[in-house]
Amino acid sequence: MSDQLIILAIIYPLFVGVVTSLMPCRERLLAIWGMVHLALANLLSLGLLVQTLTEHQVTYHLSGWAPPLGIELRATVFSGLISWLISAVALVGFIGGRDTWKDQVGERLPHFLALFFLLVAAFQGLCLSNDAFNLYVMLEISSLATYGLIAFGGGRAYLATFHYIVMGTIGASFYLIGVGYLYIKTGTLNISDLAQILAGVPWTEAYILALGFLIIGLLLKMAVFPLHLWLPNAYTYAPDATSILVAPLSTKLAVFLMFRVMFDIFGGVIDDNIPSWSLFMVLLASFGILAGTSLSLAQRDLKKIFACLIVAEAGYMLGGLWLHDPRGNVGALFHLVNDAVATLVLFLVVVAVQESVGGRNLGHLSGLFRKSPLTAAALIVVAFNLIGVPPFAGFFSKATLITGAIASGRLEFVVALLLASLGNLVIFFRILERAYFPSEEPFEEKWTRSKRGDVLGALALCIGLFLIVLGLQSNTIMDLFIRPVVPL
Amino acid sequence: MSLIQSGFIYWFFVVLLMIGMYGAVGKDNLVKKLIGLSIFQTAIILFYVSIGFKNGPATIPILQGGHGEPIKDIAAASYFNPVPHVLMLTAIVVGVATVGVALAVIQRLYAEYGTLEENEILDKIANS
Amino acid sequence: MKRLALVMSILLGLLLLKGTADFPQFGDPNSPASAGHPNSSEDSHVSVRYITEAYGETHVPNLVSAILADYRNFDTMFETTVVFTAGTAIFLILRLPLGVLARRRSKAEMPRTLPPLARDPILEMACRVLFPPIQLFGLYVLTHGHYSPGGGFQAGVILGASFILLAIGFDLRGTLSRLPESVYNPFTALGVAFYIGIGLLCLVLGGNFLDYEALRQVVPLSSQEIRSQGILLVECGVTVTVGSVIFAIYTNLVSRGLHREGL
Amino acid sequence: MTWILEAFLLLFIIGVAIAALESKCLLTSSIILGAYSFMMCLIYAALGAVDVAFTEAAVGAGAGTVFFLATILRTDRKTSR
Repeated sequence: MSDQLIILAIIYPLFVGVVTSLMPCRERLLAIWGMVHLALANLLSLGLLVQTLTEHQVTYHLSGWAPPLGIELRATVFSGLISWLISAVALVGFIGGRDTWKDQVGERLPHFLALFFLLVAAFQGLCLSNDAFNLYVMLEISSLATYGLIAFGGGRAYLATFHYIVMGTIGASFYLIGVGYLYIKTGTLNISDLAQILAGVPWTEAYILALGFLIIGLLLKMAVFPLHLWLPNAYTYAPDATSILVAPLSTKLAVFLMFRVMFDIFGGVIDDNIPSWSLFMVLLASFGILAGTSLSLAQRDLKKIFACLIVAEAGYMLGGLWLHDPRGNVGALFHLVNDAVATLVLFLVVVAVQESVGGRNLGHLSGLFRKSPLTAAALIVVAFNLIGVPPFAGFFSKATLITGAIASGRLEFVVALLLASLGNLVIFFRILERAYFPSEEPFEEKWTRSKRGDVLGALALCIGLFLIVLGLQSNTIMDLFIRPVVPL
Repeated sequence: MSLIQSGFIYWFFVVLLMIGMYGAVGKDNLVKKLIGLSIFQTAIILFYVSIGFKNGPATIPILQGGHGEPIKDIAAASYFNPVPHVLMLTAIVVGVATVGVALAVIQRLYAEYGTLEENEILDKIANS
Repeated sequence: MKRLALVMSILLGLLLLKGTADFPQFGDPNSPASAGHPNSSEDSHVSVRYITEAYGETHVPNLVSAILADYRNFDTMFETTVVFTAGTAIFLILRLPLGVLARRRSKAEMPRTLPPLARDPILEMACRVLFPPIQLFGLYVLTHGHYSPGGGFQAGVILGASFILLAIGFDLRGTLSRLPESVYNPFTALGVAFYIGIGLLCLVLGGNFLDYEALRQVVPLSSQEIRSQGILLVECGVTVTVGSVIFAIYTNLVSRGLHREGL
Repeated sequence: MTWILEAFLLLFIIGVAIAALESKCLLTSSIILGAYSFMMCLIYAALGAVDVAFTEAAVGAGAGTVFFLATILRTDRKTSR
C-alpha cells in the first residue's frame, strides 16, 4: 500500500472533485464532505512525506511501464513537503473560505467545490510528476480551474480573468515550445532521462532557446515584474474562497517548477552556463522586488496590497534560484515554504477583516484592534514575518538569501531585499497604525461583534504563530528537506 | 520537391506563431485576441507534428495489415514518429477547452460592459 | 500596444528561427526525436521502442491510440479532466446565482435577446436524416480507433456535435426538453469517474495505477488482449465525458447559461 | 511540381490567418478561423499526423468554431478595429 501513496496523493482529490460535481447542493453536507476528504488527503500527503523522509526518493511507474516509455512520478523530500503543504493550505483555505459561500457561490456550490478539488489535484500533479509534457497538462488544468474559480466572482473579476487567460495561455505555450525544442534535440520527455542526455551534449542554440522558453513561460506563471500584469487584479477581484487557495500556492508552484527545470533538467549543464543568465535574472528579480513593493505601497485596498506583495515575493525566489550559490537556492526554497504560509495568513486576514469591519479598504481598518483583537494580532504576526523580524521564518529566509547574494557578489539583490523590507515596514505601518490607533473613535452603536471574523482571526493567528515555529526550526527544516535536493 | 515536407515548414510555423502572438497581444477586441491565441496554438501544434516526420519510405503511424495475421519485423524507419502526435492530441483539446472558458468570460464581460473592445471596457471601469 | 506587440512577435520569430538552425535535418529518420539520442541507452529510445514493440504488447495497430491510451494514459486521463474542468468552469462562470439574476432583471439590464427564428422544414428534415448516421459514425470512430485514425476524443466530439446539430436545426428548448441538463450533466463527471475507476481497479487488483495487466485477475485474457480491451474501456470513458461536455458548453454558451432560448 | 501548389496553399493559409485577425466583422473572423483550422488539417495530414488532423478537424475546426459562433451571436459582431 505504501508504494501507492504518491499516486493516491494526486488521484484522491481528483476523484473526489469529479464526484463532488454530482452532489446535491446542500451547504452543510458539502462542507462536511469537503472537510473530511481534505483531511484524508492531508493524511495521504503526510504519509508520502514520511515515506520520502525514510526512502529519500519515491518513484512510481504509471500503468506499469518503466520511465522513458510511460509517465513517471517522483517525489524527493522537498516535493513531499510541498505536497503536504498543498493539502494543508487547501484544508485551511476550505475552512477559511466557507463563510463566504453563501454570498458568493450560492447554488453553484457543487461545481465550485469540484473545481477546488481539481485544482488541488493539479497542484499535487505539478509537484510530483516527472514528465515534462505531463507537467504541461497539469499546468493547464491548474490554470483552467483557476480561471473558473476567479471569474465566477463577477464584476471586475471578468476582465482580470480574461487577461489571466491570455497571459497564462501564452506562458503555457512558451513552456510547450521549450519542451518541443528539448524533444527535437533529445527525443525524450522524462525529466531524469533528459538530465542524463543533457549532461553530455555540446551547449548549442537550440538548448539555450529551450531553456529560455521554459523560463519565460514559467516567469509568466510566476508573475515576475514586467510579466506580472495579470496577477494583482485577478487575485484582488477573485472571490475570497478562491484567493485563499490560489494565492498561496499558484505562483509558488511555478517557482518550484522553475527550480526543477533548472536543476533536474538542466542540472548537468547549467553550472557552466549560468553566469551570463544569472547576471540578467538576478537583476530582473531585484527590479521585480522593488516594483512589487512600490506597487503595493500605492494601493489602498487591503487585498490588492497583499496581491502586489506576491509579485515582490516572486522576485525574492527568482533571485535566490539564480544566484549561482547553494545558499541562495536553499534560501529561495525555504522562502517558498515560508511565503506560502505567510500568504495564506495574509488572505485569511483579508477575509477576517471583511467579516469584522465590513470592508477591506484602509479606511475600514480604523479600530480593527478593538473590534477583532485576534485578527489584528494575526496582522502583526504576519507583518513581522514579511518585514523579517527574528525569530519569524521570514527573517531566516531573507538572511539565507542575503548571505547567498553576498557570497556571489550580487549587491543589487541585497539592496533590493533590504529596501523591500523597509517598504514592507511602511506598508504594514500604514495598516497597523489605522488598526491600533484610529484617528477618531468609531461609532460603537452601529457595529456588532462578528463571531466569524474572530474565528477566522484566531485561525490566521494560529497559522501565523506557526511561522515562528518554522523560523525557530529553520535550520532543521533546511537540513531535512531542502539541502538534500539542492545541488552543492 | 515538396515545401510542406521539408525544413521550410519551420519558417511557416514561425510566421504563424508571429501572427498569432501579434493578434493575442496587439488586438483590442477580445474575440480577436482569442483568435490570435488559437492561431498561436495551432502553430505550436504544427511544430510538434513536423518533429514526427521522417523522410524515406516512412508512412503514417498505423501499422499495415493490422487486421489480419500478427505483424512481424516492424522497422522503425517505415513509420512516422507517433509520440508528437499523441502529445498534440492533448494540446488541441487543451486549446479548445481554454477557448471555451475564455468565450464564457467574454459573454459575461459583454453583459457587464456592453462592448467587446478592451480599451472601451477599461474606460468604463475607470469612469465608474 | 500595437507597436509593442509587433516588436515582440518579430523578436519571438527571430529567436525561434535562430533555434531552428540548430535542429537536426528535417525528416531525418536518425534524428534524436525519431531514433533516440546517442547519449541514452538503447532501450530508452522511446519512439523506436513504441513503433517496433507496441503492437506486440497491445495488439493495437494504430500506434497513436496505443500510446495515448496505454503507455501515456495518465496524460490522457488528465486531458479528459481538462475537458471536464472546462465544462465545470464554464458552468460556474455563466450560471449566475438566482439572486444576481433577479437583480439584473429588475434593473432591465438583460443582455439583448435574439429575434425568434422561423421554423424551417427543410432544415429540420435534414437534421432528422443526418442525426442517426452522425451518431453511428461517432460510435464507429470510437470502436475502430484501434485500427484507424480516431478514438475517444474524436468520437466524443462527433457525438456531442450530433446533439448540437439538433439544437441548431430545431431549437435549443426543444432539444433540452428531450435531453435535459439533469440527464447529460452527470455524464460529464461519470466519464472521468469511469476512467479513474478503471485505474483504481487496477490499483486494487495489485497493479500500478492504470496498469491494465492487473485486470487479468478478473478477465482471463492474454496480456496483449487485456491491454487492447483496457484501451477501449478508457476510450469509452473519454467519449462519454467529451461528448456531454461539448454539448454542455454549447448549450451554456449559446444561451448565456440561462437555457431559455438558443439559436 | 507539387511545390507550386503547396506554396499556394501555405501563402493562402497565412493570408487566411491575417484575414481572420483583420476582418471588421467578428462573424466573418470566426468562420475564417474555422477555414484556417481545416487548412491546417491538410498540413498535418501531409506531414503524416492523421490522428492530429482528425482531432483538429473535429475539435478545433468543428467545436471551436461553433463555440465562437455561439458567443458572437450572443454578443456583438462588429468591431471597429
